[in-house]
Amino acid sequence: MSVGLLYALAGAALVAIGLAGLLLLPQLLRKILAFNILGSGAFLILVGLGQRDGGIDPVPQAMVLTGIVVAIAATALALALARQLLDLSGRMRLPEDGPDAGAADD
Amino acid sequence: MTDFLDPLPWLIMLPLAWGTLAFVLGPGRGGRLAIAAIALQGLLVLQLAGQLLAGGARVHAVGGWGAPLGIDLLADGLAAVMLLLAQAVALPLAIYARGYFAAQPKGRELFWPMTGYLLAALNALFLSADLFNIYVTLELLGLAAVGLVAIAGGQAPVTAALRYLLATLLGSGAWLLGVALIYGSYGSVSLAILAPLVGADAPLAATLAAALMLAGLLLKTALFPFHFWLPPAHGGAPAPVSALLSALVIKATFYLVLRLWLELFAPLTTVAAAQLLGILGAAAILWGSALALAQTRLKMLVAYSTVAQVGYLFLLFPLATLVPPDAAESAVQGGVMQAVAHGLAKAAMFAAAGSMIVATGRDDIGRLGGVGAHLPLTLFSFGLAGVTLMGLPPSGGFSAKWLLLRAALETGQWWWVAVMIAGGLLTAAYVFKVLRRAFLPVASGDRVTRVPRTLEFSAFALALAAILLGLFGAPLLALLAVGGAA
Amino acid sequence: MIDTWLPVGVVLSSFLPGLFIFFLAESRIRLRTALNLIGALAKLALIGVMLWGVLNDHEYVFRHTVLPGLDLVLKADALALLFVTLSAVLWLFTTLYAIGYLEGAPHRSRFFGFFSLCVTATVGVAMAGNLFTFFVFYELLTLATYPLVVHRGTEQAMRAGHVYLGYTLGGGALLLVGTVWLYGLAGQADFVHGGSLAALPPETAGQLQVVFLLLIAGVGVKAALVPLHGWLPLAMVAPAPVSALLHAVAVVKAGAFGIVRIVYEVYGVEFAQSLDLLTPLAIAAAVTIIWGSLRALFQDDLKKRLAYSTVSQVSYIALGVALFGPLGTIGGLVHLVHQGIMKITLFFCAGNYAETLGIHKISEMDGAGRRMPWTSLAFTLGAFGMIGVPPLAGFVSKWYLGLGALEAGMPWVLAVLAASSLLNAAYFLPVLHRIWFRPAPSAWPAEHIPQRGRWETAPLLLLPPLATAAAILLVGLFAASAFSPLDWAKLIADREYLQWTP
Amino acid sequence: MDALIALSLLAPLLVAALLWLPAGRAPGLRLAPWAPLPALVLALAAPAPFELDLPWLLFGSRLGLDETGRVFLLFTALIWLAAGWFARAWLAHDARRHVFAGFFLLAQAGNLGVCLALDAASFYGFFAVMSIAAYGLVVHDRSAAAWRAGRVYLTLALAGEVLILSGLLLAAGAHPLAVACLILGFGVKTGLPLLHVSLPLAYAATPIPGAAVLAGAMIKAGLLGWLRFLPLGEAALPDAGTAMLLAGLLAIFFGSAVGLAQRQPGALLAYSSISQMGYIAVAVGAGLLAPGLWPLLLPAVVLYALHHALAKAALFLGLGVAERHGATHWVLAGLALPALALAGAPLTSGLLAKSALKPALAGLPAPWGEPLPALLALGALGTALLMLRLFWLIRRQTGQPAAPGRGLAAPWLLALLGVAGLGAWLAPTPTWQDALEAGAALGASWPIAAALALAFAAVRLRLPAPRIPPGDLLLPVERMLAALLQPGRPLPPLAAPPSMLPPPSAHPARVEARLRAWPLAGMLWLIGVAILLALLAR
Amino acid sequence: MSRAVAALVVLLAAGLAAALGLAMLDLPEPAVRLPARVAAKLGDSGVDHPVTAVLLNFRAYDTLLEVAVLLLALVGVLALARPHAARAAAPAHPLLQTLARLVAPLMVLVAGYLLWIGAHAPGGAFQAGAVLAAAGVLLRLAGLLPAWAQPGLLLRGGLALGLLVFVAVAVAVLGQGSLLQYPPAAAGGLILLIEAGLTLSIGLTLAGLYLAGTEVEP
Repeated sequence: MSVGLLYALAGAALVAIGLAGLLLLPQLLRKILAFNILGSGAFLILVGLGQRDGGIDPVPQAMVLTGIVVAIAATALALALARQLLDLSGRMRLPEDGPDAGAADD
Repeated sequence: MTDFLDPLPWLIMLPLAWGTLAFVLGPGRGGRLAIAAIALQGLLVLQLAGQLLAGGARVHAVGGWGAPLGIDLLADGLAAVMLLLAQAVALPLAIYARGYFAAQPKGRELFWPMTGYLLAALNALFLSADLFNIYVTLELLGLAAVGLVAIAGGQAPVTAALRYLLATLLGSGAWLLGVALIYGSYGSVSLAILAPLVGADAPLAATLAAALMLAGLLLKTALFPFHFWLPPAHGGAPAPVSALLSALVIKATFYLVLRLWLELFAPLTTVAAAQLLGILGAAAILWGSALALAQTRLKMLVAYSTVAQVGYLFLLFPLATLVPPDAAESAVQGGVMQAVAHGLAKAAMFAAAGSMIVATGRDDIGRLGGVGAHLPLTLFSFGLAGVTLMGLPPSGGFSAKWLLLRAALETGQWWWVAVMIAGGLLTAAYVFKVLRRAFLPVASGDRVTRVPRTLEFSAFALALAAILLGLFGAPLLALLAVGGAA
Repeated sequence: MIDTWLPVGVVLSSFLPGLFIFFLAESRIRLRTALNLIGALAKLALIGVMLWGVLNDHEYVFRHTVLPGLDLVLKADALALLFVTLSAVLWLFTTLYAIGYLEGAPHRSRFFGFFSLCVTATVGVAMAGNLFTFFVFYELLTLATYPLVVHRGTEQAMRAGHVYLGYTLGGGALLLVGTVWLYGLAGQADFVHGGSLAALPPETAGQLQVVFLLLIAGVGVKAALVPLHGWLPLAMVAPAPVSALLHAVAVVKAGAFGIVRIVYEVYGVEFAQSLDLLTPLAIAAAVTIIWGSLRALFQDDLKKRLAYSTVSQVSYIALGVALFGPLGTIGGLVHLVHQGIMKITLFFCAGNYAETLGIHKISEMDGAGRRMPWTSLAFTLGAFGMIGVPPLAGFVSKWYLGLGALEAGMPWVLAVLAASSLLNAAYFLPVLHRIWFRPAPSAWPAEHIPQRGRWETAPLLLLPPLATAAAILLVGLFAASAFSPLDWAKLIADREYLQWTP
Repeated sequence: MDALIALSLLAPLLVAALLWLPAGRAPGLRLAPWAPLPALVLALAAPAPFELDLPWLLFGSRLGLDETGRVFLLFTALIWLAAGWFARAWLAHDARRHVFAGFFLLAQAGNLGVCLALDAASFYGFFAVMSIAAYGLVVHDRSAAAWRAGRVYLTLALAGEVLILSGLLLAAGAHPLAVACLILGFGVKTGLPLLHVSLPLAYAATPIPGAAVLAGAMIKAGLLGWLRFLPLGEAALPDAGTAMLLAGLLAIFFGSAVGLAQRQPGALLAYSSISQMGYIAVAVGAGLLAPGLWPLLLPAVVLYALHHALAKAALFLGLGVAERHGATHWVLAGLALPALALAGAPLTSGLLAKSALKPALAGLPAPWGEPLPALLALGALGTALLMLRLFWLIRRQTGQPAAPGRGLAAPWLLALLGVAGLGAWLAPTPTWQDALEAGAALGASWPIAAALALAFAAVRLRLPAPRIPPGDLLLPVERMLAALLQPGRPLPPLAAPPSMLPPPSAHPARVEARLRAWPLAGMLWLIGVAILLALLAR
Repeated sequence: MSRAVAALVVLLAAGLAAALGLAMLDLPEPAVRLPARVAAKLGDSGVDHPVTAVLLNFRAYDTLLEVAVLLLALVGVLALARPHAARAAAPAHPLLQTLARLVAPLMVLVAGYLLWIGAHAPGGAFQAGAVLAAAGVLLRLAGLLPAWAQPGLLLRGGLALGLLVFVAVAVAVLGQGSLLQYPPAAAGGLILLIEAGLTLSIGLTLAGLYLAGTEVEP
């Protein structure tokens, strides 16, 4: 088992963790973080599988760089929205994810 | 010089450029620029369509490298049809938006840049022949759409935008996972390179990639039961935004489903999977229509109508998968026709709904009295759009239904016939729910104000286009046939 | 070239004014009236040209491909012109009547806009050259008439509109399925004499029977075949000119006409007979005839009684179609025209009573003949025509239907005709009795229009029914003359049966 | 001659149209009585068989006169003329006289047209116009009795129309049921048993001139229908013939018997008509039974029709005169002439008609040839009794003149002249000779004598006259119908109109809200991925 | 419901991970070998570093769109930032202010270096832009930069510069045959031009995401 594949397997685990977090955590900041974990897992898989035979593959690396920037952009927007929601509703969660109010549950 | 005028790159660069310029120009500026540019894009698409009809599908190797090293743009019939739809919807909506935001300034500051990026993303997506590039376009599209939903501010839109963002990110995440698996399996992300490599003996990774990518797209396309994010997002945004989103954005992801299903993953498809998509589509039709009928807010009704109409799109899969080529062709034609018709009609419907809301000052179906008297053209547009959605002739929606019905009857899958018929009747029920209210006189205490002419006429243009599509659908199908996607 | 565009011109001559009228301000009465009348007269002129051509064995065909294998065809043949002419002429009268009827009412632009669209759809139905085109205009008709049905905007009207839509759209859906199925089985085929399906392999017979059922059920909704008739009596809440048009020309007739086309020019009457389809159709029509009459008997609301009468009368057309042989054909076709003239007269008159005196119920009609003799005269002619009293229009229809029944070897149909005539008499004569023989009450329910000199009501309300009433008499009395509806029906039957008579 | 035909038919119609216009009322009323004059001229002057083809009319019509038609037209026009003339005086003070005149003229046009029509469609057309217009005459008084009479009359008339139409159509298709339909359809008008119930009511309720044309002229239109459309002399139809013969016989006796039990002269005369038409039905039935006899029967039937039409019209008019002038001797003397004629007294048209009938009937095969003449003679006794009863009623009821009655005498006289002369003029010579035979006179006299004796006895013994309401069998039927159908009660709806909107329920919305929750939505999505994976992997 | 659902979600997520793992362990040999192709064409790319070559030449189109995504995100964030009265910068600790004043120019220098080195070694516009943005954030935290909920024309121009230059270059070379097809000779220079523009814009954008995002009245 090459290092690349190991990275990829770790990525799979991160995907699962991120996924569960994204779906189950009601608090928005955590949700957004979970999404980042999910994304990171995907990036790891992309790079790891590309290099599973040991050689360096610049193509997935470049893709991942692109992907990271995209993820940053998305995260920024998500955070801005969450912040806005907090300001407007005083809550850091989506209404369908539980009724308990209060900004305190961070 | 001919290279210079190649429509393919310009279709992507032009909206990027005018979107950025609109941002530089400052808040609320750039509307006129946008309209001019979209008109130019429209001409480019027409030129492209001409080229395709004359010379077949076209590939544009960005950077001159060619796949698999570089990224290819592919313009075949299917892509051209979608491009045509995008510009055809965008132009009237741009004109509409200028008038709308003049009357309803909330959210106008950054509408134009975002719309520019949205259109760039759409055009890029339709033309892309590279899985990873598609991922980038998906993200561009998703963020633009989310930004537009939130544009007017307020708790409900922001909530909806956030939900939409998370959903769309999950969808793109799944896509990216799929891309990673595909790259790992085959070493390329170019559709042209991959197509011959993926076979019925594909490894688990490819199948898993197919499942993830399709599921991600279904989520982004808001197919029942993954539609939860759509109604609040589409129903809460300003009218021009709702129109763009319902008409185009979900069509983009549907387009990808179609491409994957018919081309890349065609060897993996099974009748059972196709039936599953069909069942979800049928459920969407019934569920969306039922909820549309239960709405009291006009835009929510229209949004749920989108949920229902998306269902029709997915009926094409059981009708086109592993059936005789005649029926399959008919089904694909029907599905694409439905996408185009729904795009035009739903844009018209949201635009008309927006005008009604501006005129009555509230988003309430029960208080639409007087609209028929004061905004006849708008109501007429709403009605025409409704005709298309109901699938009544002559309209694009009817042509679509016709083709789908034909495929269903030819393949003996009569249960889809029943679904389509029931869906049409349910559609009629909720469309007329609006119409009949609008025919009533103004309720005492309410007043209906005039809206700018541009609002009325742009909505009408869209609705009319949806109708004319029914009368002149043959050229569109001829275009669709280019490149053999269908 | 001009031959291609004449049918289109006929369609557009009401479509374009209709569109234009939508966007006229309420106050532009003169312009609106002018548009309406110019459209109606232009249509008549175009039809006149085509009538002459068709008489000389000319056909006018317009063809446009919508999708590959799906053509929109407008064809002016003898059968189409029968219906087109009826629609155009009655449209003119109804427009005049409606101008008088709606004087001062709100939303007139909308009303006349949809009114024109409604006629557009009707002539489209008439000139449809294939099943798809027929379906297109059939659905357009549904949409154009709905706003007219709910025009008053009352709760009752809304409910009626609801039911109307439910029925008609449902029917349209059945028609659509049938059409698609048929196209799948046999490909695209224009309406031709003798039909186009006889050449299909025999194993498709079962499917063809199912398709026939679907198609007939589809058009049967508009033709108000029992049990698909539920919408019609409710739809009478519409303003009188609408009811008049709905019952006489547009909706129910479109359905009936559809039956004609399907039996004669899709299946072919001989082939339909060989598939055993005609007798069930005849039975359905017979049941409808009797049931409609029975229900009419128990209505006190005048328009409702007329509506049930329509249910009954329109099925005469279906009955004629189902009678295998030229005489039945003639009877059915001529009734298409005659029922239109008669029923429009009756509804005009019902509208006059309501508008002038506020009379809506039969129990309020005592002595109305004294106050409104001309209207009542027209009503009387219409009613007698319906009963089939010679020499009025209805008699001609019944005569040929009876002959056709014998020719087709279905003498039981005569019993149906007889029973129906008696029932017609049973529900019309009491009305006439009240009008003419009962003393007038001291005050009318709500006298809106006072007697002005010789005019018992507004001139525009009075002249159209008188004209159509005169037509009832004339088409019956001069049935054998050239250019009478009967003459034209014979021409059609000649052409229809020439194809297959050995 | 063509113009005269047109004028005969159009004259009543034009005058009726004139009456419709308020301005034309006065001149119309003045012209109304003379409307049948062109027809009368036509009947007298036209060459016997002549035809006029009108291919543009209805289904291509043929109007004209043959011998039968000419006789019918003659007496029809004469009766209408007399009645119209009579009506002008009779209704001089009636506010609605123009209405009466209008219906009168319409019915007249129909009746004249019936005589002139030579094709089925136009015959049927005129017949229908006549029948329906006559409703206006029946209900003219607007009394309860008139309404009832009108309702019954119209119901039966329409049933008759429908039967006739069916019969005509069936005949065109040579269907066996055609004859039955035609017999019954026209039988409504001629008062065949069971179909007769409207006659007594109608005759009693209609104003005198109306009753005169109903009983005199219009009833004969039904007969003409038989003559025109039954295959008389062409084919033997034993079943139909026998049935009709029996029905005729029944009518003869039943009519007389029930007529005797009447209190109103009008009703009595109606039953007399039923009875008299029975003779004709017997003759027509005989014609169906034995086609060979028809050449002999036809003139007799026509003569009988003429005789009965004129006599009955004269009786009715006389009834009117008696009512207005009181039953003076002169009036009674005038009434005696048609009454005797009906009873078949010597030297009357009645005897002529019966003499013409007898030899023809005697030629019938067994079992009819023998008993029939005797039965007919017995019938004459009934008729004579009826006439006596009529005189009795007139004397009892018209004690005081009800209203001034100037101008009634002249038209009555015209009718009486017709009774006296027309039959004699038109009867073929052999009939004359038969009638003048002493035996015939004697045979004709004994029923009258016997009747007188019976009547005398009855009066002496103060036998209570039985009482049967006019319309006899109608009453139980009416009661039954009234119980069955209560007009105005709506039938239950066939099915409730389907409601398109599901009841507003929060349920879908609740489900929708749950679907929005991330764990559930995400779970569904993951399941979706799993299912897709499972389905895609083959 | 929620517990069961949560359990099921966890289970399914784990299942997905397992499926991913299984799939990865059973991969075929890739049919296409891109690294070799990259190496083969590296000489024509105008840069020496393979990742930069892919980023800015072979798949420069991805990068172009990605820049648009970034700018779009800022547009989105700006759209959310309601025009509140700009809060006066909170007074920061003098030490922080001094430090920021010292470090900021240094960071600009680092950014310039990263940009330049990107052609040969790990580095490039994004890294450089990120450092620039960090400088901006630092200055903002030290209270030395004003808030910019409503960026002025100049600032907007700066934000858009990178993308506009990129697009301009992309279409300017259309004459070569296709989008972003640099003339081989000018490739290096054009890439540097693009990267320079991008560095500035990315720096501003990333800083803006922070600066605009903080400007909301609680």
